[in-house]
Amino acid sequence: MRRRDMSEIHPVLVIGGGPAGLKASADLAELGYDVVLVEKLGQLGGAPIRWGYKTLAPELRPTEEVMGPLIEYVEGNGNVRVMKNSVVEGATGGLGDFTVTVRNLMNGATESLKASAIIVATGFEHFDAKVDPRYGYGRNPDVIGIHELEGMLKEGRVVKRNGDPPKRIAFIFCVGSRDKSTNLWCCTVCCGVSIKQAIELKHLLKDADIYMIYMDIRTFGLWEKLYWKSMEEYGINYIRGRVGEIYAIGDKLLVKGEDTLVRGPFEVLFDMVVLAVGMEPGSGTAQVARALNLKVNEFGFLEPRHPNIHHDSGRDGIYLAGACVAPMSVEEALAEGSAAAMQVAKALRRLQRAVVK
Amino acid sequence: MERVELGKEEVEVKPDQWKLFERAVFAAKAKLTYGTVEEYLKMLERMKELERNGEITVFHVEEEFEPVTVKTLSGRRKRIPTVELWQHKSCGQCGHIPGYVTSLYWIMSQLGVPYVDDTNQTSCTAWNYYGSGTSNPVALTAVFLRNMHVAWERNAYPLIHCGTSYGDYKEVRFMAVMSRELRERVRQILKKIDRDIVIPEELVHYSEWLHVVRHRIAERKKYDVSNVSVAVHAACHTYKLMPEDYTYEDDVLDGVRPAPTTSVALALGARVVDYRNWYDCCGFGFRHILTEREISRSFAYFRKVQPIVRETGADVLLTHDTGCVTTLDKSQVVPLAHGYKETVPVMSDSQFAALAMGAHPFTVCQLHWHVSDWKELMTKMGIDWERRLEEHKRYVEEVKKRVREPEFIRSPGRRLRPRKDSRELSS
Amino acid sequence: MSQRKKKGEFIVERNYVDDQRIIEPEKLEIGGVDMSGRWGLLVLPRTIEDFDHSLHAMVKNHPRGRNIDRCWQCGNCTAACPVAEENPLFNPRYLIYIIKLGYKLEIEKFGNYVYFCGSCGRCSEVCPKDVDPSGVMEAIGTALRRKP
Amino acid sequence: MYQRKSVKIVRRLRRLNGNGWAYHGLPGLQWEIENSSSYDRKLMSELTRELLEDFRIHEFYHACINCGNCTSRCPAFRFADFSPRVVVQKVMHAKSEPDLIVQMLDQYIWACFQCYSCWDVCPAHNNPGGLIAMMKELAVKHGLQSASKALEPYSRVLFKLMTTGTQITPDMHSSIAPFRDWGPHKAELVKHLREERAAVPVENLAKVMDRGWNVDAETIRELLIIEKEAGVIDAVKSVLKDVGEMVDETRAEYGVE
Repeated sequence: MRRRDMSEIHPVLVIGGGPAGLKASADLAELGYDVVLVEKLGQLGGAPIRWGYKTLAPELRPTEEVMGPLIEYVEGNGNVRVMKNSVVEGATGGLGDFTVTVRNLMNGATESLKASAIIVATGFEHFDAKVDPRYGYGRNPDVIGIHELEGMLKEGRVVKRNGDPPKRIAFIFCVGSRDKSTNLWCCTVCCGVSIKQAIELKHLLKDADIYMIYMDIRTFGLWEKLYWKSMEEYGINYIRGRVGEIYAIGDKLLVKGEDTLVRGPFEVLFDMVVLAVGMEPGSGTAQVARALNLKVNEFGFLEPRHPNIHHDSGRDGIYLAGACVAPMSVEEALAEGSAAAMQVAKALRRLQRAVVK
Repeated sequence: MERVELGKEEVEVKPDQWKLFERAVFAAKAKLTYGTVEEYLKMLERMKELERNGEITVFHVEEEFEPVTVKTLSGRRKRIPTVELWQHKSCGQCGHIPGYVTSLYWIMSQLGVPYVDDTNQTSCTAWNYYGSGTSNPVALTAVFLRNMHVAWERNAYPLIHCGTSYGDYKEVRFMAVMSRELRERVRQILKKIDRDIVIPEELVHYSEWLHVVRHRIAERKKYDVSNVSVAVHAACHTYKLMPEDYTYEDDVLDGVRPAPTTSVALALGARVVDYRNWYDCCGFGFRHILTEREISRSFAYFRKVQPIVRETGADVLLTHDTGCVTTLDKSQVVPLAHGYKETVPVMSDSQFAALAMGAHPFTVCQLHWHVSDWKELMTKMGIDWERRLEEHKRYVEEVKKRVREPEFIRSPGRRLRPRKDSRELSS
Repeated sequence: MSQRKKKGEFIVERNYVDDQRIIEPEKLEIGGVDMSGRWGLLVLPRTIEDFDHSLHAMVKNHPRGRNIDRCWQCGNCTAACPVAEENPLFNPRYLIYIIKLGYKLEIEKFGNYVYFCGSCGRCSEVCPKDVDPSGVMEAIGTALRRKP
Repeated sequence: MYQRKSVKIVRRLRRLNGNGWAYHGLPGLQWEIENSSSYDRKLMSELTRELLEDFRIHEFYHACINCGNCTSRCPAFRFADFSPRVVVQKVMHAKSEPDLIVQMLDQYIWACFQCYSCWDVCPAHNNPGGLIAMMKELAVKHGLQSASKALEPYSRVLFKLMTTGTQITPDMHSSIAPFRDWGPHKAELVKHLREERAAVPVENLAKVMDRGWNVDAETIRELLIIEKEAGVIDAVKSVLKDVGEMVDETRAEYGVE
């Protein structure tokens, strides 16, 4: 009769190397657990790194300042084994004793490993605005998504296709969100992110006129100060309405919509249009739901057992964190990563304490 | 487990997860996602079910109609019959733009397509419904089913000339299939006129027919139209009213705009130009064209004609609906009197195709009924319109004096036998 | 009202069409066909094609209009306004909005309504963002007078 | 203080609307405010009930988040202060404010072009165009004044349709007056209309002046039966009495009960 030794506990499998996955891995490693971090892409950091976010709302902190230390910690920590370009193909067993198959996408090799618990943090994808051809996204290079604008802001050079700096820029909110034909939900962050970008654009292009075409401004919680600041300090214009069509005329874009506060139709030429594309569950989430037999809700996000407690997947030993459960900001994803790590530690501690015959 | 295509990836979906991926799959396939794709496909399923139960007869697009498959907005494959067609004429076109229908018949006779031009046909009566509310779904459905029943008796597949009839038929078909109450109510009425419910498997607009035979038309092209720039106006009721079922092709305007008409112009070798208000309606407005033409003409001119001419300098504006041809054509007169100089000839795609195939511009295409100035276009196409107009005038004169009989366009001999032909064709 | 009805009376939705956009020719003829009156009537579209920020800039420079940019269109001012209570066409929220975005046609139509403001200051009292609408009304009035 | 204010505001809205709450703080609705005088209460509730009980309402109306997508593509909106968004909003409030519906039927909806641009862009899959078609139907059925005004110039076409199954016919062009705005070219053509028509190379069209095409007597009989059975003739009678009566006469000619 004895208690389990730490070394008898299998490593924890974390799926997804974004903010939530990284934070969970780091926290578990710090607690002394072995971690296997499986990432589909060739780099860690998730959406903020993949799309090259310049800064994070609401404080406009550089992304590297937030994500850099985490990535460094995880990559440099002996307790964490990082498997890039890999996906989890299936898992059998339960808490304490999972057998997981991981496939390397580069060479096709599969590896079977043992895991004590699994944290799913597969994140989200940006809505592909090509699906909704009204916006002309993908056909006109001056119509870009917020994720692409982040990259441009990071380079410090926001220009049109022809190399000119844009003078009049429109942000269109709720692209692909809150629409029965595409995605029904609100993505929660793109109002704040768009406003943040508008402020940064104002720094970069002092003479630019920026118009935000919105249905509702949803800058939750403390993000609200972005909204206030953008109006009071930066003179950014807000038009309440939704855009019916973007049509390219020469190198300008004709934006057609209704100003619902005036009840007047507007058809105004813009130099550049930024689409606040929403979030949707990515193919990674669908794949992992299939591989681990997880419940998916009506929108395609992973469904926790209890709607208010995100980390509980409903399957013993499998935990959820981050934007694979619902759209959320980076700060929330980090917190959820930590929370999931905490739950895993709790379960493994219980397992350790259990008396082995 | 079922395999579905999601974007580029193929994924396996469990039955209980199917619903979740369904929309995404259609979205990826359809590109355009507005409308009620799911409901529409559900309706088609329901139609099959009703047929199995023996409640309705479905008029299938059998092989004998030599169908060609096209893709619709919903990603569904639609079979367009190409021969043995029942001409569902339009109540607007026959009155004041006869060139529309004559050109279509002429093309068919040239291509050897047998058709039935029936006298036992009413209009869909939907103009009155949309324009003025003087009808109701029961009447509309009954008229629809009556006309379809006649076509079924004739064993010729209905080809709908009018955009509104096409849209309205799609709408009432949806209602008739989905609402038992409505269906039974209409069945009672149909009994009184000795008919039953026959629903066509596909509702086909004539522009879709032109679309699928466009290469055959192009082969018979007589005039070079490569120096002609064409602007296209798609009729609202073809692609906005029940939008799921209209034809889209990946290689025509990226597959994000309706394909017919544009595809015909492209196949003929013309240059298709795009303009900012492509999506706007023509200004017909149903009630407006009859009772408030000031609104109609202002719209047609300031939102369509003027921007088209200013931006693209198009040589011709093609469309595929009676109302659109009328409104866009006739609305250019008053602005001209006001001093707005921009004008563009307007005609239907069937007229343009027939012209390119060498049809007589006046005796067949009946262009002299159009108000807008087509002379420049004809010169550009290389048609000696002055001589042709003389010819036509002489012909009319001779017909008037009964020196000669009018030369009617006739359908090539039919191969299919009518199911029932108690009522004689034509009076 | 009676004056409004003069032009284009026969249009069923006449009350929703602006006077200034109706061109009803007294005499119009082409090729010997008389198209006077209704037959030659045209309605000009009312599409907003550009934003004109010149008035906005003037209002911002006015000492009492400097906070106009803070307005987020909540409508507290209009709800509290005793003048709007009597005449709904005076709507401070709306006036601020059209000035901010520079909708010229709307300013033409409703700009002069700023003089309806009684400067009672109730709006400024309830404004959650300290825009001082009554001050903005004064600033708009000044700007409108100055503008050539 | 705030409470006092809100009581006053409610009172003001009552005064303007007859009862309840209404959304009309916008300048464009001036006319409605001026004309919100009393409508017949019974008619109001009857119209609202019929509208909300129509079997199509669940297809056409789901919910509205007031985004303005429909209106951004609306043709009527480019010329008149007419917005499908407002139509849906009022249907949304129909139960509590039946007078809004009547006001709407009385003029507003007649601006619609019925092009259905609004339908396929609505993020909630509402069909404002369909709702308006339903409302027009109601206005006609109940013989509202606006319907008569809108339809009066329509009489000839309506009669033609109901008794021939075709609408625009060559003989409608025979006099130049109704089509004066179609210009001198049209006037010239109309002079030779009969000859030109006779030379149209389609047998079913040539020589027919009073119909769009040759229509069998039996076809018209069937059409008249459908119209009678579906209640179309009665609806027409309630707005255009003379047209209804003329159709009845034709019905007698064709021996339709």
